[in-house]
Amino acid sequence: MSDVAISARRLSPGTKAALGIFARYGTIIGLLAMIVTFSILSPAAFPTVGNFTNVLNQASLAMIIAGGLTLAVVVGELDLSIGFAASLHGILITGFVVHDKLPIPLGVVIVIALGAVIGLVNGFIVTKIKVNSVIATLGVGTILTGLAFAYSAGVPIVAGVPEAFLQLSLGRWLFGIPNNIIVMILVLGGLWVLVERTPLGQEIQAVGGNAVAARLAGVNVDRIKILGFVISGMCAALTGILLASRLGSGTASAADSYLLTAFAAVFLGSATLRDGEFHVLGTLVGALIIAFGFNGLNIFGAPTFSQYVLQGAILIIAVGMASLGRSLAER
Amino acid sequence: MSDVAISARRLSPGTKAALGIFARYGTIIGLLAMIVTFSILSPAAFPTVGNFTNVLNQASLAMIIAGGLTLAVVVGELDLSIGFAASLHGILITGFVVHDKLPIPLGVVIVIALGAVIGLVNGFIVTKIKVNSVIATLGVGTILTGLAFAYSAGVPIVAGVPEAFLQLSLGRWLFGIPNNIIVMILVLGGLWVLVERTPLGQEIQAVGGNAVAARLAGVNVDRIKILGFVISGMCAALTGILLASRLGSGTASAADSYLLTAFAAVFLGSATLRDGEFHVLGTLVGALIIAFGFNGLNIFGAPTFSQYVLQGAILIIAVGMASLGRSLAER
Amino acid sequence: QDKPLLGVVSISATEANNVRYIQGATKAADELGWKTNVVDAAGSADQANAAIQNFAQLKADAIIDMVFPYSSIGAGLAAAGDAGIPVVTWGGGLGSTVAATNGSGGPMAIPVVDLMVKKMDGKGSILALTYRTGEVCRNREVVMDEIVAKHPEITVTKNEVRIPGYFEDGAQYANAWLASHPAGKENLAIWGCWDDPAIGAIGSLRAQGRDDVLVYGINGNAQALENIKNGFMTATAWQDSFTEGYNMVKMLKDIKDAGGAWQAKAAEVPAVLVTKETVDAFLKDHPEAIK
Amino acid sequence: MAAAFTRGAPQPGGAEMTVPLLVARDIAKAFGGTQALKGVSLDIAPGEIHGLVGANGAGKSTFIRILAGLNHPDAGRIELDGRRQEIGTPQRATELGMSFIHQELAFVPGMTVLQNIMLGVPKKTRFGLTDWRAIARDVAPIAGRVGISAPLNASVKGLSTAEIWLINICRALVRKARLIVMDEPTASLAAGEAERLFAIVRDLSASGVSVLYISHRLDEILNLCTRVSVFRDGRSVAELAGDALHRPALVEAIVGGAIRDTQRTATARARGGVVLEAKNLTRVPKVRGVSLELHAGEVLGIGGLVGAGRTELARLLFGADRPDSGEMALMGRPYTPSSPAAAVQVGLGLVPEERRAEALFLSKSIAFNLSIANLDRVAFGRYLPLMNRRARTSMAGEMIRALSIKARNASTPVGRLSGGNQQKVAIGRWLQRIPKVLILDEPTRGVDIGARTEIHRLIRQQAEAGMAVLVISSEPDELPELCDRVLVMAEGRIVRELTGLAMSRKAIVEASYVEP
Ligand SMILES: Nc1ncnc2c1ncn2[C@@H]1O[C@H](COP(=O)(O)OP(=O)(O)OP(=O)(O)O)[C@@H](O)[C@H]1O
Ligand SMILES: Nc1ncnc2c1ncn2[C@@H]1O[C@H](COP(=O)(O)OP(=O)(O)OP(=O)(O)O)[C@@H](O)[C@H]1O
Ligand SMILES: [Mg+2]
Ligand SMILES: [Mg+2]
Repeated sequence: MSDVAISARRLSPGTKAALGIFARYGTIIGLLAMIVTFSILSPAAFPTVGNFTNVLNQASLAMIIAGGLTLAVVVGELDLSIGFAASLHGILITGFVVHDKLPIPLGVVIVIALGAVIGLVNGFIVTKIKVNSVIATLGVGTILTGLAFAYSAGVPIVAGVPEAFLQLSLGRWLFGIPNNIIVMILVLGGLWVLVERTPLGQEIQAVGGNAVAARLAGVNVDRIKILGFVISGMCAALTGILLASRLGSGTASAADSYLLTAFAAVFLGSATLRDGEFHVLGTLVGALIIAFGFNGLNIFGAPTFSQYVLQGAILIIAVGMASLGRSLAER
Repeated sequence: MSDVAISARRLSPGTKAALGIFARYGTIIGLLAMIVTFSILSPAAFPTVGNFTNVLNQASLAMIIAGGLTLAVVVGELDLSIGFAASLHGILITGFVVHDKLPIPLGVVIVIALGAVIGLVNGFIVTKIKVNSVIATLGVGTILTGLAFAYSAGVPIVAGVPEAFLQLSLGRWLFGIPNNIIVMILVLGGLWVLVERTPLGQEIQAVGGNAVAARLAGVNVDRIKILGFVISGMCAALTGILLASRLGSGTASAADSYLLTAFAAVFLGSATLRDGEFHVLGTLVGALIIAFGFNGLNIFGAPTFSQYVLQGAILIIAVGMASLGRSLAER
Repeated sequence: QDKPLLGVVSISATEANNVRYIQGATKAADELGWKTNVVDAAGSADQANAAIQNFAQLKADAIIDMVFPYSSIGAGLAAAGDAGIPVVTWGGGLGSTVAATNGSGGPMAIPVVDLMVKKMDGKGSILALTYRTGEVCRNREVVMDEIVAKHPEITVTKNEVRIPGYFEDGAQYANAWLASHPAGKENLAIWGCWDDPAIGAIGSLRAQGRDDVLVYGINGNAQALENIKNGFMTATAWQDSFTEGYNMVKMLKDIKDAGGAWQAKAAEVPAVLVTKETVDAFLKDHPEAIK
Repeated sequence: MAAAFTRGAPQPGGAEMTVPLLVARDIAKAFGGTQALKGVSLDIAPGEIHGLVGANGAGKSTFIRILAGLNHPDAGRIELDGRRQEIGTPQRATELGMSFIHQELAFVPGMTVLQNIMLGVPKKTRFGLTDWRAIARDVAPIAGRVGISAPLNASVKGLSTAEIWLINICRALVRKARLIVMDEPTASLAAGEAERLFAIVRDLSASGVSVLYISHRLDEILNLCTRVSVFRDGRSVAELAGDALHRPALVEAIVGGAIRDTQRTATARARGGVVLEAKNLTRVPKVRGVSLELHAGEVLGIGGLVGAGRTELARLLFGADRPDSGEMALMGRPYTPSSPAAAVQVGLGLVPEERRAEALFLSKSIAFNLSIANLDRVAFGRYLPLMNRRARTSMAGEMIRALSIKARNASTPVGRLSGGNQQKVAIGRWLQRIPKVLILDEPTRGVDIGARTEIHRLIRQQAEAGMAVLVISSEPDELPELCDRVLVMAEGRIVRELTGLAMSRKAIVEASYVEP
């Protein structure tokens, strides 16, 4: 037997501990490193309170919809309807406020309730008819696009949008913090408490972690999955409302592109803290990486093509650091 | 104590057998039912050899890219880079043929090889750096978009596309069957044989079925996953080439929308024959449902909004029939 | 099917300008006693080709391709050609077997860019929101480049928006650009190659309370006109898409009647520059523009 | 044989003659074409420990799943406290006061021990938030009693299968249930844990809680139960109690005839040269300096307590994990497997401990599962890389016969087999390949007595043909029965080597508690 120790390739405990930190906080370290880098590259424009507020304000809508999506993926399903749903909700709220002259709070409540209903439909199709969630939510999303068309005939609703409606998202509140940011913090905070700190949240996590085990242990898996879709649907509705307010119009397909952004945020986030699990805090970090990445590259003035390349690289590197740290630490 | 038999809600064995057939062939029955319906609605234009050839011809590209994606999902990963990759490949092949005056076959070979390289990169990031495949392929896809921009400055390559290049996809071959259809049959047939009828295919299925068990059974899981990405990448390249030939130009983002179509086809197909498993034949059926749905609704002339609604409904119903049949039969 | 069939393939049947063109075309078709089928290709040239092929299968009497350049619908044109069906484009240019075109949006940019440069006194910074994949947008970008090139003291930052996602992109690019272009230092302007990205940018300006930046769009969709009325947008060029659609369908009848004798041609409808000063008068003339 | 067929009349086995807690009558259930239950009946008195036995695939778990509301019966009725109930959902089963330890391990990998214990159990809250501190206070004594040694807030990742089993048991106890159903609770436990469980079961019974206890270990059944129901081929064929309850009667009722005894055929066989050798193999914290030699033609057993590091050792030998230090040699040459694939290449095989997670492709056919490690044998040839499906089917058929796997045919998905039959498939895969070294981690877990004899026979047959076999087992009787030599591990070290007559159940258990 050869005497060359196999241990030549072993890592010291210290190295392993350091790698473990990377595994847990890799994405957060990535986010901070990125912010520092951009601050050095564009010292005048990037690291200002104004710019950070703007980035957060801008990202709030994506964060809310991604927060909702997180609940759907935590229970182990995908929700591809959120972008289309948010577009429809934007049209509906504008229509309610402009055409039907509903009071804004009532309109908001109705639209969010509709969002819950869409979630219910998604959840029902997935759990009761047992259609794979990709197909179910893609199908529902396509139907919603059709409904958005039917409602608006494809023409954006613009005229007569009351200023009060615009102020929903343009307004600022305490200490001049934009409403969007406040709403986002409330929504994500609420979701975090729900998932991490309540008994219901335990069931939500259990269903996502191992649905079979959860069922054997007596968790009502279907009900929890439906709940995940309902929350996802409600967050999509809220995002649709805020987007309509921000744009001052209800436009079919205005929010469609949130789908990919939300997915990127959620999956980026899954590399944060816990290995490959979805959670609200991770989604927040993921959304921040995407938002600050976009903003920083822009301010630095990278040409369009390199912006794409760098954005892609940021995604991979942020997760890669965490994943590599983890797999080395666990070797 | 009531003596009403519990079996009041029970299904007879005959019903169960019938439901079992639905479970296996639900999507295929759905496809046929749809074809019959459209034939009744548009008897003159829909059920003609010409139209069916036309539908198949149109769907061929989506089928090829979806066939490749099937391999990625069979090994248990998602490949979100395919649409962006196909767009890049379309630009590259046009650039090679128009600007660099490469012979077409050489250009095709180079581009397909590049597709394999992209798959290799995806596979490497996923298996070695252990980045979640959603983030890895989204990141790579974003980078590819950047490269497409860099190569073409975002401007489509149009002028000087040789007729021979257009004939790649416009041409017809044996019995006047369009080339696209022939290529599609060869690719999907080859993939089917690979997955279903070779020992390597067994390993591919094993990795997707249970990666831990596959590893302990002595399968080189990483190698198989990389192979899945490589095949996915090569099929994306082929689709990009045929699309460029069909459009007569290389355009950034021309093929981006294949991503959703391919996913819909693959997931639709997973409800065919086997429960919730991905396979090449299922993807074929899924792609046919989407293509005939689009064509039939077009030809029938349904209003735009109802086209969306019906397309969404077709997705859900096709899978729903199979899934419901299965879950009832197995109660 | 006795009524002649008009097939319309739109790049995005949810986009305001496309919708108005479709409305004009449908009105003319109704007057002619034709039936109209609209297919939304959702931005995909491949879908557009498929839709044109489907119309060829259906033996439609004429096909309108909206916005996809003639160079990207090769397979569709081939199928329509084989079936002897005339294809016209809106914003897709004239070439190959295309029988007629209008809505070639490039020249529409001239009055808007001229105004922008004038208001900037020939110096300052511009954020240009571009979309090169689209033929029309690309042409407009070329127009802007040519005009701005005459003013070396103007610097242009270009950013590509995506479809879908143009609102969000417009807003985010504006955010970043504004961060490095603080108020009061120089003349600032944001230019969208069509209205929607510029409208996204307006959202960002309003969120930040910046009113020192002038915003320009093109197409004159209802939301842009609304923004001009409210003082958030400086100018847009109103494209009379409705009339373009209407005229084009009327011309389709001539094309069919002429048969082989038809000479391909462009039949443009001039655009109207709309600014804060002219918007009220304009809306009086064209109330339909904002309905 | 006087197998007392006393179905229907509740026996006074310690419990009073009251209304039975649970009555099940003529329950039938078919899955697709498989008639899993053809009509079984059973009743359980309050406070009774009722045994349920039967061969693999007899329908025991299906019956339990019906009680648990996981499957719906096609016919029959279930009464609780004399009232007829449609159970329908697991939630309803819980409401009715039943709690279950299912045959399949149920846990959520990302969660802590405490979270897993509380899975599906109503939790205390403060201001609507989970009050983990109060919950931990309540759970800690129960966890201690069951024998969970890991801290409650530790992640379950890295716990051994046995420890996770204890979590499942603890979960069933945390709910205040009137009937606790245990489907092979000791299959993954070693002697110590099992003893603890028996004590708990007796306490439960004394406090009026009924237990339905399923096991293939007849000694346990005889020790614990006052009454035992026997299922065979989906029917209840016997209910034994009192004097009629003894081992031969049970065996006969289970298999419906006599059975070849588990006698060793050859005791002292000539063993060949060293095939696999390990020196100072270490991977902290589970394996610390293990050295061993495995000879051709011998069956080497590894005994020890839960968490002793045996599974980890097997994984190191098989290349599934890498050692921190130490060396290995195979046939005298240095052996540093970089992956299981490399190990398989040079002639190793492993039957892992946790069949569903680590060994099987549940949605794939039996033929697929059997052939996956034998692909070279189902290929048409080197230059025609197509699969010979006929060869595959006939190979699978052989194995199905050899191990008497109860299935319709070779294309039945493995997920539809009963637990024991799944285990046979996991083993069969390697028996087909004939590796130089075969490592079996708990090979007969959940396997009925008939099949267990058969598996032992096959293992010994392979050894006689020259294979080197390493068997890890927590079942105290198995190692002396099967092995030529036994090593006992404790806390990651080998503490004792036993051979010949020294290899007794008692010696193994004693050595397990040795302080290394
Ligand atoms: N979901 C299912 N689909 C099809 N057949 C099934 C399913 N579940 C169980 N069966 C079949 O029902 C029969 C009884 O299985 P069950 O699991 O109840 O046996 P068991 O007595 O628990 O066996 P073991 O001792 O091996 O655990 C077996 O033949 C099995 O193949
Ligand atoms: N790298 C790994 N990946 C997955 N599972 C692992 C890994 N390492 C160890 N395990 C699991 O952790 C557990 C550790 O088992 P260990 O060797 O400590 O105990 P053991 O002596 O096998 O005890 P038991 O009596 O439960 O078999 C095993 O169940 C094994 O499956
Ligand atoms: Mg069982
Ligand atoms: Mg073990």
